[in-house]
Amino acid sequence: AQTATTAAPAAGETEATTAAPAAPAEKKVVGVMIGDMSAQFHAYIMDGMKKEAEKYPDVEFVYVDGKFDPNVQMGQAENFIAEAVDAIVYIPGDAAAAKNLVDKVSTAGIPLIGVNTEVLPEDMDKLTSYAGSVTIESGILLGEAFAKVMGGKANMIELQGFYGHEPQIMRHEGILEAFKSFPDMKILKEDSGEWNRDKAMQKMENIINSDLNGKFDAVICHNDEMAIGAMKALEAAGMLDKVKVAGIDATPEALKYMKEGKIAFTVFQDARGQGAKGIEIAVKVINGETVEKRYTIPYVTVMPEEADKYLALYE
Amino acid sequence: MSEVAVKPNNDLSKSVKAFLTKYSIYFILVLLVAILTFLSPAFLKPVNLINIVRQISLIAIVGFGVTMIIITTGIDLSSGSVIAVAGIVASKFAHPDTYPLAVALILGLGVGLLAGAINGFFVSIVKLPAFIATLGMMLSFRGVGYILSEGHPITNFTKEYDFIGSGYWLGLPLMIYILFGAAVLSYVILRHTKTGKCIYAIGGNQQAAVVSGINVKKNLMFVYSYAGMMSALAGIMLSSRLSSGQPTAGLTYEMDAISSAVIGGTSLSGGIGTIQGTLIGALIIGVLNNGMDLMHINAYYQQVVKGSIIVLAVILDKARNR
Amino acid sequence: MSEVAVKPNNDLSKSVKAFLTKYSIYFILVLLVAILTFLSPAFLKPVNLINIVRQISLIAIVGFGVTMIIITTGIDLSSGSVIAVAGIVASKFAHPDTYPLAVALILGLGVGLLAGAINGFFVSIVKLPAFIATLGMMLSFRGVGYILSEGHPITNFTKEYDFIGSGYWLGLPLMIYILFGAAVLSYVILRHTKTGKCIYAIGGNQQAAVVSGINVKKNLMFVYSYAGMMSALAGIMLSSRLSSGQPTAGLTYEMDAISSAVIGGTSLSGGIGTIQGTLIGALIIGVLNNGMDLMHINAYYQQVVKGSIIVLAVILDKARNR
Amino acid sequence: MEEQYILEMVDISKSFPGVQALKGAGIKVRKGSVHALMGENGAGKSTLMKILGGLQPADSGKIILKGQEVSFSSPSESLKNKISMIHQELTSIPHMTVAENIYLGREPLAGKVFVKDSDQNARATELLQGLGIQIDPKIKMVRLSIAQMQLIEIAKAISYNSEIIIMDEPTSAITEREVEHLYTMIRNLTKKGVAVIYISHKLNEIFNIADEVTVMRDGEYVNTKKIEELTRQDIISMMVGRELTHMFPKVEVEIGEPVLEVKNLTRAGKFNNISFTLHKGEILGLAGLMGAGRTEVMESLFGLVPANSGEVLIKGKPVNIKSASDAKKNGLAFITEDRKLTGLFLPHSVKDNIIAASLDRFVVGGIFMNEKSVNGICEDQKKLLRIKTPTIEQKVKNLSGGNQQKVLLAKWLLTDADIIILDEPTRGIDVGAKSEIHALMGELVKTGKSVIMISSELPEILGMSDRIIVMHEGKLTGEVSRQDATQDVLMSFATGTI
Ligand SMILES: Nc1ncnc2c1ncn2[C@@H]1O[C@H](COP(=O)(O)OP(=O)(O)OP(=O)(O)O)[C@@H](O)[C@H]1O
Ligand SMILES: Nc1ncnc2c1ncn2[C@@H]1O[C@H](COP(=O)(O)OP(=O)(O)OP(=O)(O)O)[C@@H](O)[C@H]1O
Ligand SMILES: [Mg+2]
Ligand SMILES: [Mg+2]
Repeated sequence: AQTATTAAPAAGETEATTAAPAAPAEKKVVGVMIGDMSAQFHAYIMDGMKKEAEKYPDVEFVYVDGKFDPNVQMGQAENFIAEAVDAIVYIPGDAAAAKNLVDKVSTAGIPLIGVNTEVLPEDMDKLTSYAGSVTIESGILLGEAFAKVMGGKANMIELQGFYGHEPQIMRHEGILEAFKSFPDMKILKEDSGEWNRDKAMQKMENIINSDLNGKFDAVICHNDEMAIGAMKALEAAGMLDKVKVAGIDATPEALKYMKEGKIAFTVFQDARGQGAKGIEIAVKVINGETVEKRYTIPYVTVMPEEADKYLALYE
Repeated sequence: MSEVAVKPNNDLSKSVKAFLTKYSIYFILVLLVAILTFLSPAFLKPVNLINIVRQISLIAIVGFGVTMIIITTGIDLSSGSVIAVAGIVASKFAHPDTYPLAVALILGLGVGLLAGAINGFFVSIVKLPAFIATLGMMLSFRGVGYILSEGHPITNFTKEYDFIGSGYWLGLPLMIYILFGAAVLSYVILRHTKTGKCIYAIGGNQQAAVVSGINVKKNLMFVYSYAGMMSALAGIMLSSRLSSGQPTAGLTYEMDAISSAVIGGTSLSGGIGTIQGTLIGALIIGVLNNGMDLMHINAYYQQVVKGSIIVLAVILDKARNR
Repeated sequence: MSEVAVKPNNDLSKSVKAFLTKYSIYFILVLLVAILTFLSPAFLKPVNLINIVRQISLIAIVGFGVTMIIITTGIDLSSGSVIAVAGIVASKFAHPDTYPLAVALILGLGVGLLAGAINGFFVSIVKLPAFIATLGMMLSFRGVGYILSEGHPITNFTKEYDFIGSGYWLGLPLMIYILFGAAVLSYVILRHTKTGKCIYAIGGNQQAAVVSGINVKKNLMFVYSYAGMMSALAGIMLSSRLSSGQPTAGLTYEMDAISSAVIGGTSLSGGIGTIQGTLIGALIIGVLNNGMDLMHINAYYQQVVKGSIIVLAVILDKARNR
Repeated sequence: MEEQYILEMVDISKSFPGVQALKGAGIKVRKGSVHALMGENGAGKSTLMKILGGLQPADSGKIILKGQEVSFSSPSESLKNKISMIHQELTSIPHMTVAENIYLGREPLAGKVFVKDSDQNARATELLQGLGIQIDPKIKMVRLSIAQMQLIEIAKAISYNSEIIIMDEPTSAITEREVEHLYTMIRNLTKKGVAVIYISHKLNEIFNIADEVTVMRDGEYVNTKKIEELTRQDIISMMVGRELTHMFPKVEVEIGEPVLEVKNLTRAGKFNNISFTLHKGEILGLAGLMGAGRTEVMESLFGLVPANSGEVLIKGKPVNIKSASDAKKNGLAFITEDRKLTGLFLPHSVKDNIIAASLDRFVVGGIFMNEKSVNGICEDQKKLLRIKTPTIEQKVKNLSGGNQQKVLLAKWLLTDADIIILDEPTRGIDVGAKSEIHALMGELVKTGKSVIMISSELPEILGMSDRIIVMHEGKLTGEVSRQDATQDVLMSFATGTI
C-alpha cells in the first residue's frame, strides 16, 4: 500500500494550489464517517456531532454514511485520503474489518479519531485519539443490572442485534461475562431482532406463542429499539406484568416507556457526548493542539427514577 | 379441426389431477400446517393462528399491489421505501391534538399514490423497464424518508392512530380486517372489473392489448398507483403497530411481497396470477417464519430452511403451469 | 393522423445520431465526469480515479457474471450471499502457517462454483424462474455463511492473502489488475467463443437455440457457475481488502451488480448486453458515489440523487434499443 | 417399389397430456424426391416432424433411416444424421447477425473454443449468394422483415448439407415471387439426391413441387399417393374425410354507397399517396408482394402508427383516428396478420380473448364486468363460428391454429364493426377452416358490413373479392374488378411491370 497512498497527500497539495475556481478558500475539512445513519444510535451520535460542529464555522464537516458495510467505509476513507482532508472522524461499522482502513489513513498521515466503537486492540495505537466506550462493557452492565433487578435468578430470552455486527458479538459476550457470577441467570433462547423494532416484535410474538410461554420472566435486548418491540408484543399479550424487558442506548422513547413502567431499565451510552467529543478532538488536532490518546465515556445503567434526568439530555 | 384435442383417457384420474394442479399451492400450505402441527403442538392454537395472519398482513397487502404489477409483466422494488415514506408522513400528522385521523390517513395514502404514480410514469410513459425504474425509486424514496424524518423516528400518536395497528374488534386484531378488506378490494378489481381484464390483457400480450383498443398507459398508471397506495397502507399500519414512523421501516419488504406473489402462482412473465394465490403465498412465508420460531430452530439454519422451502414450494407448484 | 411524426432524412445528422445512440452510455459517463470535475477539483486527480476503479471492482466483477445470466433472460439475486460464503471459506484457509495461498483461493472459488451450479441446476434442470430460485438461494447461502463462521468475522491472514486486496503493483492496486483480468476473460468468453454465441442465442430465442442443436442446459449451467465463481472472486477480494471474512459481507451487492449491467445496456428481457457496458455501468455508479462524497452532498440526499441518476442514465440510454 | 426409401417412420404414436397427437402415423420418403405431408390443422404433421427432428420423443414406433433403426433424443443428433428442419414457428434470434443465426451451434472454431467471425461471414456470404438471396450476413436479424427471416431459415436448413430437409410451412410468410425462388432451390436440392418433406396448406404449391403426397387425419396415417394420381378434390377429401364442395363460396350482395374513403394517405418510407374507396357490402381485396406495405397502410388507417399526411372519411365524414379505440368508435375492426404477436392473449381463456376488444359492452355500474352476459355471449360466438374447444374457459394456446384464428375473428365480430379489415385471415389455416372463414365473410357482407381483405394467396383474392386493388413498393399500382381479374393481371400490377 506504500507507493501510491504515500503519494496521495503530496499530489493533493500540488493540485490544491492550481485547483479550479470552485475551490473554497483554505477552509479546513474534516471527514466524518458514520457507521450507519439508519441505526438510531448512530443518528444520535451524529446529532451530537452536528451540534458541536456549529461551534466551528471555519471548519467544514462532511458526513458520509457507511451503511454498516466496512467495504463502503473503506471506499469513503479512500475518497477522503484522495481529497486530502485534514482529519477523519470514524465510527467503525466493524472492528475486525477496520484494520486496513486504519492502516491506510495512518499511512497517509491523516489524523484519525475513533468514536464510539473500538478497533482491534493492536490497532488502537494507530488512532490519533479515541472518544467512546468499551463495547463489551455495555453488555456487562446490562447483564449485571438485570441480575440485580431479577434478584440473581431469571429465565431469559435474549434478542440480539444483527448477526455478525460488531456490537451484537460484543454485547452478547458481555452479557455472558456478567452472568458468570450469576449462575441462575439463564438464557432460554437466543434470537436476533436485527436491531429492529419490527423484527423484534415479530420474534417476541412468536416466542409468546411457543412452548416457552410462561417459562421466561425477562427479555434482554441488545438495544432499546428491540426492547420496545418486545415490550409491545408482551403488552399486547397481557404479559408485561410478569416479564421484564431492558435494552441499551437510553433512547428518548425507551426512557418514556421506563417512566410508564413498561421497560425495566436501560444502559446509557452518551451518544451525543461521544459525537461532540469526537468533533472537539478533531478540531483540536487540526489546530495543532495536543490531545489525549483516549477519552473514555463510560456506560451508565439508568433506572426508571433517573429517566427524567436523561430525557432532559435530548431537549 | 379434429377431435384429437379432447380425449381424456380416464375421467376420474384426470379430474383429480386437474383439481390437484389447480389447487396445488393450497395443498402445500395445508401440508406445511400439518407438519408444523405435528412438530409443535403450540402451532395450531387460535391465538397463534391469529398471530400469523396479523404478521403477514403487511407483506400480503403490499403483495396484492405487486401481484397486479407482475401480471402486467412489471415489478416493484420500491414498495419497502414507500412503506417508510408513507409511514413517516402519516406519523407526522398523527400527533395528538393536531389533526383528525382522516388527515394522517389521506396524506399517508396520498403520498403512496404519488410514489406509485411516479413509478407508473416511468414505466408507462417513459417506457423504462420496471425493474430499473422502481430500483431507482427505491433509493430515491428511501432518501426522501430520511429527509422527511431527519433520520429519527416520529413518535407520540393519537389513540385513534395507535388503534389501527394494535386495536381489536370482536376478538380479532383490526389489522386482520384491513387485510381482509384490501384482499377483497384487490380481488374484485382484478377479477370482476374492466380494469382487471385490461391488466391481464396487457400482461398476456401488450401488443394485442393495444390493437384491441385497450388504453395501456392509463391502466399501467392505475396499477402502479394502486400498488403505491397498498404499500402506503402497509406503511401506515406498520407505523401504528410500532408506535413510530421510521425511515428504516419496510427494508426488504419488497422481496417478501414479490416472493408471496410468485409462490402464490403469479408468473413473472406476466398474464397469470391471482390475489388469493398471493395471500396463500404470504401465509406460507408467515407459517414458515412462525413455525421455525416455535420449533426453536437456530436462526442461522432458519435462513437455509426458508430459502429451501421457498424453492421447494415453487417446484411443487410448477405442475400448475404445465 | 395527418401530423408529421418523424422526419430525419439527413445523412450526416443520421450517422451522428447512430454513433451517439451506439455509444450513448459512454457519453453519459463522460458527461458525469465532466460535471463532477467542474464541481469538485479533487475529482480528476489520478489517485481519486484509481480509488473509483478499485471501489467498483467488486460490483463490476460480480456484474460480469450477472450480465451473462441476464443475457440468458435469467437473474441472480444470490451474488451477495455467495460473496459472504466464499469470503468466509477462503478466510478460513488463509491463516498464517496453515496452507499455501492456492488452497484458500481454490476452495473459495470452488465454493462459488458450487453455489452457482446449484442455482444453475434449479434454473436449467428443474426449470424454476431464476428470480425465485436465486432468491431462495440468497437466503440459504447467507445462512450457510453464518453457520460456517458461527456469526463471527474470521481474521488473521497470511501476507500473501492480504496482498490480494491491499497490494500494489507498478503503482496500481492489485485489485485493478484482477478487475481487468476478469473483464477480459468475460469479454472474450461472451464475444469470441462458441459458449458466448450460445449465451446470446439462448437469451434471444431459447426455442431457436434448441432447434439449432445447442445444449441449453449445459450452457445455462456454465453461465450460473461462472457467475458464482465471479461472485466468489469478489468475495475473496473483499475479505482480503477488509482483512476479515464476514457473514454480513456483500449484503445487497446483487442489486448494484444488476444495476450496473442494466445501466450498461443489458436488457432484462434477454439476448442483449455486453461486458464493456457493465463495466461502464459500474463506473457510473462508482463515479456517482465518489463524486457525491467529494461534493459533500448530504448522505440523505445522496440516495435521492443516486436513484434519480440511475433512472436518468437508463432514459438517456434508451435510444440505443430503439 | 423400385428404389429404396431413405426414411421410413412406422407406427408412430405420441400423446400430450389430454391429447393423443399421433396414433400409428407414418411416412416413407424416397431419396431425391419431394414428399408433401398434408392434413388439417392439428392432424399431427408438425408433431411427426418434431419427432424426426429430435425435438420430441415418440411414445412408440420406429424410425428407419437408410435401413438402420434410429432414435433421436435431441436436435443435434438429428442434425448429425443429416436431417435438418425449417420450423413452422420462426426461430430466429433477433439481436444476432444473419451469419451467426445460420451457423448457430456449428460455428467455425479456432482452437475448439474461439469463433472465427470473419470465416463465418465469408461462408454465409457464399451460401446466400449461391441461393440467390440478397441479404448482408453481417446485419442483425431484427432488421429483416418476416419474409426475409423466413428466407434465412430456408438458407440455414439447406446449409447443413443434409440428406433430408423438413420444411414445415416454409412459405407462410413469403409471397409468390419468393415461392418460385424456393421451388428452384428445392429442385436443385433434389437433383443432388436430397429428400424434402414439404408441409403446406396451399394446394397450389403441392401440385407444383411434390412428387408424392402423404395425408394424415386425426393423428393417423390416411394414405400415400403419387401426385399424378391425385386431384385437388382427392387430397381435400382425404384430409377432411368428407366432400368439400364450395372452395370460395362467393355470396352475391348488392354493393351500396361508399363507407370508407382514403385519400392520399402517406407515411414516409412506408407508403405514398394511397387512395381507395370501400363500399357497403363490398369485399375489397388488397393484393401485393411481400413488403408492399399493405399491412402498414392498415396500421395507419387503424390508428396504430400515425401517417404523415392524408385524409380518411367514414360515411362521408372526415375522421381523425389516433388510436385503436378511436378506430373502434368509428366502426373499424382489424384482424391482424400475426395472431400470436398482435392478436391473441395465448395464456388466457377463449372467453377472455373474445371479449378483449369489447369490454365496455359488458360493464355494469360503471366498473364491474357482467359475467353472466360475458358467458352467454361467448357461448353464442363459440357456436356461431363453430370454435372447437371443450369450454370457453380453455386456454387459447391449447387450441389448434384454425380455431385460434376463429377466436380472433370472434373478438372483432363482437365489436359489431361496419368495416372489417382482415389481414391474411387464412394464413396457416387448413382448407376446412378456410372455407368456413370465407363463408363467414359472405355472411358479414350480407348483413351490410364491408370487408377489406389482404391476402398473399392469389386464388383467395380472386375467389373472394368484389374488387381488387394492388400495391407495389408502397404505391397503389392497380385496381381491377372481379370480372377482369386474373392471376396474370394481378401479378403484373404487383411486380410493377405495368
Ligand atoms: N406441446 C404440446 N402440448 C400439448 N398438445 C400439443 C403439443 N404440441 C402439439 N399438440 C397437439 O397435438 C396435435 C397435433 O399438433 P400439430 O402441431 O402436430 O398439428 P399440425 O398438423 O402441424 O397442425 P397445423 O397445420 O396447424 O400446423 C394438436 O391437437 C395440438 O394441439
Ligand atoms: N413494426 C414493424 N417493424 C419492422 N418491420 C415491420 C413492421 N411491420 C411490418 N414490417 C415489415 O415491413 C415490410 C412491409 O410491411 P407490410 O407487412 O406492410 O407488407 P405487406 O405488403 O403487408 O406484406 P405481408 O405480405 O408480409 O403482410 C414487411 O416486410 C414487414 O415484415
Ligand atoms: Mg404444424
Ligand atoms: Mg402484411
